[in-house]
Amino acid sequence: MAPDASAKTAPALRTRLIRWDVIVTALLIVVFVGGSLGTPDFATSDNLSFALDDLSEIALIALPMTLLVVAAEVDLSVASVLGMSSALLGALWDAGWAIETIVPLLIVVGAVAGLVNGLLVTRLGLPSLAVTIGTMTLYRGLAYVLLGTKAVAEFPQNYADLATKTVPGTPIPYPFALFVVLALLTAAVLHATGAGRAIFAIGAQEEAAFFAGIRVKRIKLLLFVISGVVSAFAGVIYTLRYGSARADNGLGMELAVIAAVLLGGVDFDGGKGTLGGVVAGVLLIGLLRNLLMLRDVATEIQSIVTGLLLIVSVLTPRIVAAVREARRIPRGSLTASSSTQGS
Amino acid sequence: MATTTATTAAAGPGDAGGRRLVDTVLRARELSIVAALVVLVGVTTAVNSSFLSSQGVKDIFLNASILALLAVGQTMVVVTRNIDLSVGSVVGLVAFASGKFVLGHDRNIVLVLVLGMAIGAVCGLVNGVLVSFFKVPALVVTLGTLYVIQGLDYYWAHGQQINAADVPSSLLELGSGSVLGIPYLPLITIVVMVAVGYYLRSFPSGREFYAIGSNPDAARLAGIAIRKRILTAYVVSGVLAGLAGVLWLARFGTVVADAAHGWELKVVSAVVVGGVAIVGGLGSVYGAALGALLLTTIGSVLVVLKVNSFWQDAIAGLLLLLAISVDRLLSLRVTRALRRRNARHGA
Amino acid sequence: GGTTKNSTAKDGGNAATSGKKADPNAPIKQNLKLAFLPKQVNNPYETIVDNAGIAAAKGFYAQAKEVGPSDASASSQISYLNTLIQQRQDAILIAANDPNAVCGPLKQAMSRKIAVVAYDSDAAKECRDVFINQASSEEIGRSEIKVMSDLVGGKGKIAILSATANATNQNTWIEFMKDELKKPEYSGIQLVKVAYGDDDDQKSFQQTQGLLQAYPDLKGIIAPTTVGIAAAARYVSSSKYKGKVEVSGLGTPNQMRKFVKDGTVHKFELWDPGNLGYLAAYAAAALVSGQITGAQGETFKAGKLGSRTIGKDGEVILGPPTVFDKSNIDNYHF
Amino acid sequence: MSEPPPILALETVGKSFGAVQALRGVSLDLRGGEIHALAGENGAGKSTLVKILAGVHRPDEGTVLLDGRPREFRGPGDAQQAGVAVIYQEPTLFPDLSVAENIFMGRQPRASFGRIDRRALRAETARLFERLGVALDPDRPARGLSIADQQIVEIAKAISRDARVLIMDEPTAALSGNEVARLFTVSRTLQDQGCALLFISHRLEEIFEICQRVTTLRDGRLIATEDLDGLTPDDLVQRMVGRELDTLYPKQDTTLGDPVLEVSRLTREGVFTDVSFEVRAGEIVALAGLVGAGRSEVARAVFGIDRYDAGAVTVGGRRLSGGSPTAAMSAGIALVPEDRRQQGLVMDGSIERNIGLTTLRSLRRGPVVSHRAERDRAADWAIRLQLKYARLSDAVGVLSGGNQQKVVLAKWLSTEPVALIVDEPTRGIDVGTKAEVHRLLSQLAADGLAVLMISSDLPEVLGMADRVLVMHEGRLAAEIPRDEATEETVMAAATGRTREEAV
Ligand SMILES: Nc1ncnc2c1ncn2[C@@H]1O[C@H](COP(=O)(O)OP(=O)(O)OP(=O)(O)O)[C@@H](O)[C@H]1O
Ligand SMILES: Nc1ncnc2c1ncn2[C@@H]1O[C@H](COP(=O)(O)OP(=O)(O)OP(=O)(O)O)[C@@H](O)[C@H]1O
Ligand SMILES: [Mg+2]
Ligand SMILES: [Mg+2]
Repeated sequence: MAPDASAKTAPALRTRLIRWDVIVTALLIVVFVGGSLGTPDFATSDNLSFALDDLSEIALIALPMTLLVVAAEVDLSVASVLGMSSALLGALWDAGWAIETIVPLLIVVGAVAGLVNGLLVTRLGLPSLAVTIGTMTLYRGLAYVLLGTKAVAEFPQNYADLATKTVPGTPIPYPFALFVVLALLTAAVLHATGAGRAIFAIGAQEEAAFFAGIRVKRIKLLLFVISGVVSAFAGVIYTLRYGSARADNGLGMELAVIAAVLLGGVDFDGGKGTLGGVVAGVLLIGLLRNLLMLRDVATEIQSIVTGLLLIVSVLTPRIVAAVREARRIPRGSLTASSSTQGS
Repeated sequence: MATTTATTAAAGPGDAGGRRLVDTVLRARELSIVAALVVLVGVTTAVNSSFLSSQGVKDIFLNASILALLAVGQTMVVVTRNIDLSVGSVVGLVAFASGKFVLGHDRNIVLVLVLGMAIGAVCGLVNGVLVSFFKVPALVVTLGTLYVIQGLDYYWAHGQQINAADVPSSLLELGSGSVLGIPYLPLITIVVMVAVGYYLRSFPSGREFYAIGSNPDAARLAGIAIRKRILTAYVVSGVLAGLAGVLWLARFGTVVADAAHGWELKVVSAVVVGGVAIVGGLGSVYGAALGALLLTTIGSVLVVLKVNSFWQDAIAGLLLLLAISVDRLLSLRVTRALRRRNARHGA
Repeated sequence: GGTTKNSTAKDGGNAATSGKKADPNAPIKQNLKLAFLPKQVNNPYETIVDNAGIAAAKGFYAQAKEVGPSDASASSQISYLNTLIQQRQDAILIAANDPNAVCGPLKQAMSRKIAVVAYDSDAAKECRDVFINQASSEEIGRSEIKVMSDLVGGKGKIAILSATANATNQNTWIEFMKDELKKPEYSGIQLVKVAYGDDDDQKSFQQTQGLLQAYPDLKGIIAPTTVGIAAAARYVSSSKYKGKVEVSGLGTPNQMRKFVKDGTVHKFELWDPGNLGYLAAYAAAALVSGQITGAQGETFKAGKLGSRTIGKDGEVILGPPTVFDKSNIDNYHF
Repeated sequence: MSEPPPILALETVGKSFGAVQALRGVSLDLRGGEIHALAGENGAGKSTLVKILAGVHRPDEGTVLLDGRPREFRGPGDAQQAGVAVIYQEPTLFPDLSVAENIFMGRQPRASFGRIDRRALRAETARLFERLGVALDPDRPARGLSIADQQIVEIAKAISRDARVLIMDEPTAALSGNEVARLFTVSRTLQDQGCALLFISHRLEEIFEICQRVTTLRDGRLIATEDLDGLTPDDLVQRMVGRELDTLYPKQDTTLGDPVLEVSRLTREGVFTDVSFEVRAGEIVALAGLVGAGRSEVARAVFGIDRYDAGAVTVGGRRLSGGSPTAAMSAGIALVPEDRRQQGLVMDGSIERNIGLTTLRSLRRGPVVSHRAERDRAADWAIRLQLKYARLSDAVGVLSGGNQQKVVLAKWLSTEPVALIVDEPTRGIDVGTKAEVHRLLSQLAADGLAVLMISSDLPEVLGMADRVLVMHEGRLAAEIPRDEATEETVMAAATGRTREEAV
């Protein structure tokens, strides 16, 4: 039987317009334009470059987190790995180690931290939520063991500059530039390569992926390791950016990262989402926060706005769909096309 | 625990009954937590006998009761394959709100409890309506309401504080007093836990919560009122969070806005440690409450054992991982043993 | 090879001493924009401080506001700092969550002619013009030990219940406490443990419990934080340890009144937080108006608090703390 | 003559999903005391019709009549209340709940205060299973039941409702002869009690065995409703497909090559024991047996899904490391699994992505998966297997059951294996396509492929296999060459009556 010719692009176009990540991108544009018009100090390169720099760690960690959530796993220990990396950096620097030796070591530590998560999840079959709540406590605890109440400061200026200065001629700080590069890379992997297909399949239907010869455990393990490595490296950036190594660095950041990923339209049940959405989500949270601060909106209200944003971003597509159904326009295949997004 | 006894009591006579007994005991997830608790308490008491003194035991139960109460509510939600991350914020809001309410007045305790639970119910209702009627992902919604409720609470409180001196003594008595030597707090928790546990296990509508979590599509086809149940789960979770908020005020007396800040993950880990499957359909409130007890006990034990403050977090994390890993390994073993035996008996 | 701690030169020097000249008689400028950045906005203690400062600023026709994070972390303070710089405030008053982390943005602020006043919890010396210290840290630390020694009769085990492990001011005080304990007159006192309640009421409560179980013969708990002392007092007051364990430290009279009256707590200390904010506001105005630059020996007028002199390291000390007990507690309401 | 109105009926019902018009103007009446067959190709709209009767879908147009009066079902609950029991095409069990609870969800026997009477629950379940002649433990969780056992639980659930209307959407697709016979006995009893039954199956002989009338759908349109008396299978096929059917079992004779897949002394404790066989190039070997005999388990172990405790698997002379489907695939094995919803497909994924999932490597252009190559390959297989779909980017979840099965086949055949294991390859596939799949398998075998076919469809086994291996309780009970394989010999071995003949 030949494909039904009448079923062409019209419904696809309509569903695309109300896709979650599109809404978030639209909101981002609204915030940016509104901010630029209404708040003089907002669209200055000075302010933007600061706002972007302020986002660096959350943005960086959001990348592997996206991959994990698409694969229907989660890593709550990221902020603790960041803290542990920061503490270790401080301790070793204080002990007279060279930065050039410490950083590779931290990458290894991050990889090991991720490996522990990954092994517990893949070998024992434990839910990652439970495992990483445990390692979240463990790694944060190790950070305290490493550095205690000390706060190590006075890191070399040239490295501190790398974490705070902008790429010459642009308002983009180096850490954010790194994020842009990694985001492009991640997007390519997730949306264009076989590995990306495999990650989506794992998240959507793990058993079927396993039957299709996809090395489910290996891929998941790898994703946890990447998450650990990126978090550890984010710890380096964090430490240099603030010029302060402390055991409590990045405390509570995991929820901010997850909020950004969810805002970007990634389904926590796995198998759905786009990296573009996540980038928009990260930027939206960051720029909106910056804008609200500039306008002297109380921090409590910022929290309310973030919450409402999350709710609205998931609610809008459903309401639009419901309204459309009420109008008896055939529902198209909302679930179908939102699940099979290409790059 | 209660699950075990109920099943075994009803089991038929003869070989099948015997086998069922063994199966049930082996399958009871609560057992490994109890074992872990026994080991933990045993070791600690051996080192420091005052741990099992009446004050020590009382403290552990007092500490665990609020977390356990929240875990019971969370279980209802998680069993339906959803999650409620807003509980910590609700506790904070209610603790502060009821503090404001009693401030300088000698309010009737019942009135305070009702008010607290009503606020909790409203929060739960919002979550429930969003999740069940609009079918939006629970994690996103409740993360959103976490921020919103927390924001409202902080905005209202903004640096104010409720002091124990301003809280009526009848309310404080609820937090520290006892009947027949049993403090009120754990008593309340146990009553709530048994009631919810019994309902979920023994009533047809209770089983529907498990059915929904186990396979939502099938639940729809079976004609189960999914929306109603999910709404109920969230409202119960909200009400219990509200109750917990009032108890928080009663127990601690001093309340600033961020009471129970960050407790959402604590509650979730109690539930998960207690053997409730995060993907729904599986687990009991007894397990969840035991999980809360285990987590709290780990916290107390480390202080009592004079573990260096800096090591406490690390060891607590390690113990948590150990608990879930051992539990998992045991259950894998049991499954394998059951497969081999079942095959021999013929399916 | 590589970049190590020793290979990098330290850039010392106090930014405040860089060439500016103080004119003690310059008039206070009008319509100044002052911003208070507390450790955390919903900490009741910080609220008292900031509100008093904002009220003081009204007195000299400045616009003052309080902004800040709802969690006591350095990183969120920095977001606010950058915003304040963008908004071109005249002065930033900060209770630093991390003396080093806030340093970069503060330096940037100073380079843009924004006066920086640290209060309550200091920033690194080179990153602020003055620090308004509630009391000399040394004095607080040593007097805490003295008070506790009096309470327990100079003998027995004591413990400290602090805020977070990283809290700068607490850690400074604890260092002085430990130093004080080395003196021979305290040889009978043994510090067995420093516990951390993270300025979280519930956690402090539980830590107190644990301490008393771990050390059944504990005689006293010093909690140099308003959250900790209230939690400790509350646990002791409702447990069998009441009357056996002394609790002291730093607390507000409103919080502690109940426990002083019921005999759980006999003595504790605190300065008047309102005056701290008041003094900080005046110092900021003096800085912006050029009356002071932050160098040692300069003086400025601080309204009802009279004339104040900048001491070593740019510190201005509010004054000795008040010791509260049954006899005077009802005279204070904050 | 005033005949009573049909218990349940549809009048000019239409239903569309987006651009797909699944049903248009279909009428149907189900009378008491009658078993009514519903026939049609894959995607003809049978399951959609069932779901309308069950209150799952609401018709876009037309009405549902209950006892002659229009009735709007607002959900499955309404239909159940009205006395309609349904066995859906795909099992709808709660994996975490016990089998007994699954059957009586919402209708548990009550003790005092509305509590569940667990003893009665267990007893009633046991009674049901006895009636259906299966040995399932009422207390075991539904998770891990084989597809066949799941189907049996579904049947138990439906008949326990004491409904006036029983609708069965391909209840026998996963069952073998014994269970089917039991099901038919029960169905006839219900018929005698005056119930109306609707029966869907792609096995025409079953329709002729048990039904009195048949309604045929084609492309969502009603073709005819008529008495089966006087109708031949060919007539029925003609109505369904709109053309004559070629032979259903187009087995080609081939010359056998070397052994490709060799399995020796394979054992997984408690599941199967000492299983040895070989499949040669060009050969189709069928693995027959009763439900639960362990056939699927053997296939899973060979492919590396499950580990085995002893024995070896060799492909083309090279020994395979166990426990890795990836290794099995690179050795040239493909497995079409029995549970397409869990194991075969990513239901939310598109058709093209599902087909491409097994061949990601060969779809690459540089490091990037070529979307065009993926789409071309999918389109190619869609035509070869006569897939009925709207867009290749649609989720497979919206396809009809049989069309989903075709996607699974395409996904595995596109790996171009040397040894193909198919577990119930034509489950739920209509006669037309079944012939096509058989022709394809036969053709592939003729080209030198080694095929191991697990099937509960005895005619299919007899029609297609060069050799029949029969399993009984986890062991190989007999090996029967093509010319000796008959219904009797296979069933005798499958039920364990010929132990002594075991290889
Ligand atoms: N939920 C849905 N969304 C979109 N299309 C659907 C949906 N359900 C069914 N369809 C389409 O409706 C048509 C009829 O499907 P249906 O499942 O009724 O077929 P069927 O006759 O039961 O086939 P089979 O014998 O393969 O089970 C198919 O083209 C199918 O793709
Ligand atoms: N994952 C599992 N966990 C527990 N038991 C299982 C599992 N899978 C299958 N079984 C049981 O093992 C036995 C063998 O099942 P298997 O699926 O291999 O049988 P089969 O011969 O292929 O029959 P079918 O026609 O049902 O596929 C059955 O009794 C089944 O219930
Ligand atoms: Mg169908
Ligand atoms: Mg099978």
